[in-house]
Amino acid sequence: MFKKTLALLLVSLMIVTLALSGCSKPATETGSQAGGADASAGDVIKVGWMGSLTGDQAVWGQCELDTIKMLFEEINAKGGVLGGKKLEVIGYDTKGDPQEAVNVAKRLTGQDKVVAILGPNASGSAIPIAPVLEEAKVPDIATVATNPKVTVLDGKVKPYNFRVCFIDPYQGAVAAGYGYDVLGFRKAAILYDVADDYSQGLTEFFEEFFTTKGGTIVAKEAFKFGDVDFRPQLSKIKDANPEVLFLPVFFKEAALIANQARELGITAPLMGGDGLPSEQLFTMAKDAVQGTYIVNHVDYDDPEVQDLKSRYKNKYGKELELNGYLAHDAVVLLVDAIERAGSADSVKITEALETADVKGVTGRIKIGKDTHNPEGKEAAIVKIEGDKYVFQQKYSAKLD
Amino acid sequence: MNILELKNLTKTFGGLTAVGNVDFEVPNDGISGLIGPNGAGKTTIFNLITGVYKVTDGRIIFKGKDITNMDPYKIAGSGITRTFQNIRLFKKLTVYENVLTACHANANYGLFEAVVRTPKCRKQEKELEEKANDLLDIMGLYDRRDLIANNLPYGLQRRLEIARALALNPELLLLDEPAAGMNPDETVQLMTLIADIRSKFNLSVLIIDHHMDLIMGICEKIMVLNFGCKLAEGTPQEIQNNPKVIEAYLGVEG
Amino acid sequence: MSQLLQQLINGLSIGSVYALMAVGYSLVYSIMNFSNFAHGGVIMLGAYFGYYYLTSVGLPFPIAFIASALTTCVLAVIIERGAYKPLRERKAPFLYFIISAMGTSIFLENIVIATIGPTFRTYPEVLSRTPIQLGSVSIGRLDLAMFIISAICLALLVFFIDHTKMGKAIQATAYNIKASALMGINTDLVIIVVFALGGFFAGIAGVLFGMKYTVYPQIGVITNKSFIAAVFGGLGSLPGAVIGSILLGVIETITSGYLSSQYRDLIAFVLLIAVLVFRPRGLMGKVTEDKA
Amino acid sequence: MDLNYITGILTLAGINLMAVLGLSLLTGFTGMFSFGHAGFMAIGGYTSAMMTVKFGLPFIPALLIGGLVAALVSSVIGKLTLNLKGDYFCIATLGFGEAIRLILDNVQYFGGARGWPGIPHHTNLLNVVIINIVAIFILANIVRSKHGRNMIAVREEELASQIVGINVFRYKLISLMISAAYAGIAGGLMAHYMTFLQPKMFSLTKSTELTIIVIFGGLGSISGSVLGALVLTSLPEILRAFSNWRLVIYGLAVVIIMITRPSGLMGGYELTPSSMKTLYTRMKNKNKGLPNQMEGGKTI
Repeated sequence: MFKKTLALLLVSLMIVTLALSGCSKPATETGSQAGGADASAGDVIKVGWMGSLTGDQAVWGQCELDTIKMLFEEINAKGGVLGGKKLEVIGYDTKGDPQEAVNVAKRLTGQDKVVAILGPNASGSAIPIAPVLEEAKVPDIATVATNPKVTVLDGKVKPYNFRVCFIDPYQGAVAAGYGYDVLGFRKAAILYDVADDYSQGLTEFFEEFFTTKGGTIVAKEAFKFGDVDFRPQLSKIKDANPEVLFLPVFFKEAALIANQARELGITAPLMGGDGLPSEQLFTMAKDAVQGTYIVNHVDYDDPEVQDLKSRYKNKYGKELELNGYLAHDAVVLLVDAIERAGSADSVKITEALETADVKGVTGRIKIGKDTHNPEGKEAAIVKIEGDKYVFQQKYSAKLD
Repeated sequence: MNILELKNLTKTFGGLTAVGNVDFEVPNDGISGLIGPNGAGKTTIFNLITGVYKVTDGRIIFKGKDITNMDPYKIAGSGITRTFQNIRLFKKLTVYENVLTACHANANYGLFEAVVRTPKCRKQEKELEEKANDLLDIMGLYDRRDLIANNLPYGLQRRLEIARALALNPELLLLDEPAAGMNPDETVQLMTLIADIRSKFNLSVLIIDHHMDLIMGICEKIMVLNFGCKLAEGTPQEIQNNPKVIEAYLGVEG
Repeated sequence: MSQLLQQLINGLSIGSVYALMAVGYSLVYSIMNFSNFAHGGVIMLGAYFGYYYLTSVGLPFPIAFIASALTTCVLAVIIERGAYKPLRERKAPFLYFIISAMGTSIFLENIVIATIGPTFRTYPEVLSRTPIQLGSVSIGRLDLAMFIISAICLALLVFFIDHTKMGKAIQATAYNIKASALMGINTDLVIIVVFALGGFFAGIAGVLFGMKYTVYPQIGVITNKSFIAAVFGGLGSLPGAVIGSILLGVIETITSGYLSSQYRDLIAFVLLIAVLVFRPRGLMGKVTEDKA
Repeated sequence: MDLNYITGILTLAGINLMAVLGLSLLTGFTGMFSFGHAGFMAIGGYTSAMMTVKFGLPFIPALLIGGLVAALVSSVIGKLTLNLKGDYFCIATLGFGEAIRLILDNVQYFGGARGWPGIPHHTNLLNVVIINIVAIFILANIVRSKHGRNMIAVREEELASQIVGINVFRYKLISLMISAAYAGIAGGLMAHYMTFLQPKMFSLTKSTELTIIVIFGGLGSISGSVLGALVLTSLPEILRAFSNWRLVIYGLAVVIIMITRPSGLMGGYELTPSSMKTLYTRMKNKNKGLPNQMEGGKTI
């Protein structure tokens, strides 16, 4: 019996290996090539990208990839990096699934031999790829993965994980601080997604900072990813009569919640994090989200981002989504690191990233050595008025 | 001495009485028959005896022990097996596998012993295989042992079902219309087979059938059911001469 | 008190969405004895058809509504012909039907993602979002409309099944498909009609769902809920599907409103198990003793 | 082809295989359909991670404890729901899987929905292969014992099984418990491969995927399950280039398999050296008439 099964396993192993190697060729061809198609292999620097191209956050994933493609084309057109080398992005879908993310990381580092990875935009995908990066010694710059554990675990910084966005505790502190100190809210309600990591993280830190400041959480209700009807929770929240409804969720749920909240007669303003800003929010619930405060990474009216916005719109005919700005900054950070490293060697790039200090569209990005986070980055508070995200002020909070 | 006693057996479905207050004894080592028009409740009685249906009222005594409403597999384990009117084989298994599976009660090795294949397990498996082959031999199915059960001709499927029942070493065998769909020749063969089995395996048999020549030919005791109630009971001779039976049953069907 | 009333209204409204979806599961189950998981995919497509008929084609709402229901009607029949009929002809066990249904459902969801894309679509506003206020209780106009449309559709369905020849044939086939075939009922036709009906309801459910919430490829998550509702009420029973759906809607609402919104689904699930343990065939499922 | 990448995929295929083997016993041999096996994987994964991280237990005992706990939970679920028929049992398992996920989302001890990073990396191709070989060995011995035959009988015809004295409920329960234990061990392997656990990883999609692999490989065939797990885990990787279209192809493939070759890849046959020999001789003597059955083969 033992022999039989062993033989069987060997046969199957062979089949799969054959199948895999047989199909390896077309896969590399599909890596989306940005410009420099005629460049010979030695002159191309391959950069990986991963993120969700399916599921709820696909809009953002697609925008990140498109932004990177656009920027690489522009850089290549201006003569590339390191005195003439072209940049090429190879992007794969993680479907927002941690297991897929690990596969993609293995594929990018092992098969496609990229020098660095940009993305992913979900913490759940960014966390499990750390061992893969360490083994391959390839750095990753996450775009909007805001869980602290993406770069730091048990007090130790992960050597190959970096990011360009601020983290959940910071975002929670900003939301709580701005809501309590600036807007004067004392009673807040929270409606969050119990099955979502981002939502749980933000809820925890908002609650913590808001109550330490002296505010009360009058209602804390949950829903589960996939739900579309929130009236049971909202009816309860309505009874608690909050001054503000904090929504640490993504735009689809936020839009549905806003509509249903207004239907039930909740008039309190809404407040949310970086999951909210999207063009889709307006198409789905323009009237209901008026007056909503959002803790954002970027001020959309900042003169410095107008150029990027219009370049993107000209090329793709769509508005640039939030993730595009962060993808842009990730590219800036990476290109700077490559130039300073003076080589396309992934270990040298990693070393250069540790001392990076660049100016992006979302603010100054100075990578902290012990955290690999951009330090002291200010949040931009925006408020929805009409179909615009109107900039209120830059706001920073202290974390203790 | 009776192997099986039905005492005041009643089964109702909703408001409908399928079997009402039936008393009947199946004698040890005998062949008994159960006849009656369609819908008289014959198969229901089989289902009650084998635990497929729950009894509404009354008791079933097997070898002096009350088996009323026991789980079907326990009743089977205690020594009653049956065949089905509409044949219920393990259709997609082979003839051999059908019988081998049913032999399971003859081995008592546990799951863990099966995993590591202890000598006891190997020995018992060998015995099961022998027993299955013997049974197939007796039932004349040996040369078709590797056929898929569903591909057997109808008559042989009935034989296989009996073989499978015998694998449990039953003391009481219930046959539900074993001759259905058989021609007179086959019916005669079946009669001898049933008689053979009875003597070879030393068991009691209870048969439901519509073939009067079969029932009258081999049964020592017959019960007639009509509308769920016992109409008559006795030897074939007595039944044939019973005016109530002639009127209600034989008279109608000829 | 007013909260309780509001929650009951919320529950009824959620329940009526489930009901429209659950009916499709039950119809098919009553005839074919398997859960047609492709139904969720058909509902999702119904929502998309409705959206495109309204926006790209520019049909007026009632026509777009009927048109998308008819489209899903055809689609459901095509699915039956393609994915189930070959199995039926081979008398495959129910497991294969379920797998085939799951395959179809994966296919439908992903073909939409691959072609139309995963972004949400929002229906143009057909009914005003301002609710009707009754004291402190508010009722959405759309909810009211949905409730009425669901009730009318279900009433029509019941009428069809009880009072037409085809309806009687469906009942007979549900009771015993083999015997019905022997009695001269064209069971193949009955199956087509049942799938067409299921598809029709899927279209209606899809459009209403899309109007009320939004359209996206993963609507199936909600249709799973309606499937649970159908089981709750007893698969194969139309009144069961409706009652199960309303009950599930109300239970979910009351749970989130008064017990715990974090554990809502867990509580609903425990309740479901409890019902099944005491009534293994759901609240109103067909009771059959295995005939030996 | 990069070795690291292939090793990664094969390890993952092996982890899936472990869960599939268990499900193969339940679905392929006992004829019960589960939508909740991702839930058992989750229980096994979180339990074994707890053992290694919080109690410092070695890897293998931690895995076994994970499997054991999954089996115990399954026995409770089984006792309540195994008497339910077909679809009702399905829905109970579906609800169970979702319930487990919901609980894990809420339990902050395990990191809740945000997941649990920092689980030690223990799973590699070698130990996955060894564990799978042991698992196949155990499964094959069960299947060809009287216990395995009883399970097959239950799959074929429940009433007839009762009548030949098989305790249907008991065998369903045993089958469920073994399959849950396998899934639990698979979950443990997963935890120590990803070094990260998140309730999201054990979704309904995961359960469906496992069932599809069993069907694809062939109900009632262990070697089919092995092939199915290897092919279907690597197929999405091969198709990665088509990104959006791969699940379309996947869904379509499932339907096509059901309507053209419902018995799956292996169609209930086992791929063993002796069955291959039979096949070879059969091809050699084409005129001799086809034997109906290959050695050790079961047909569905």
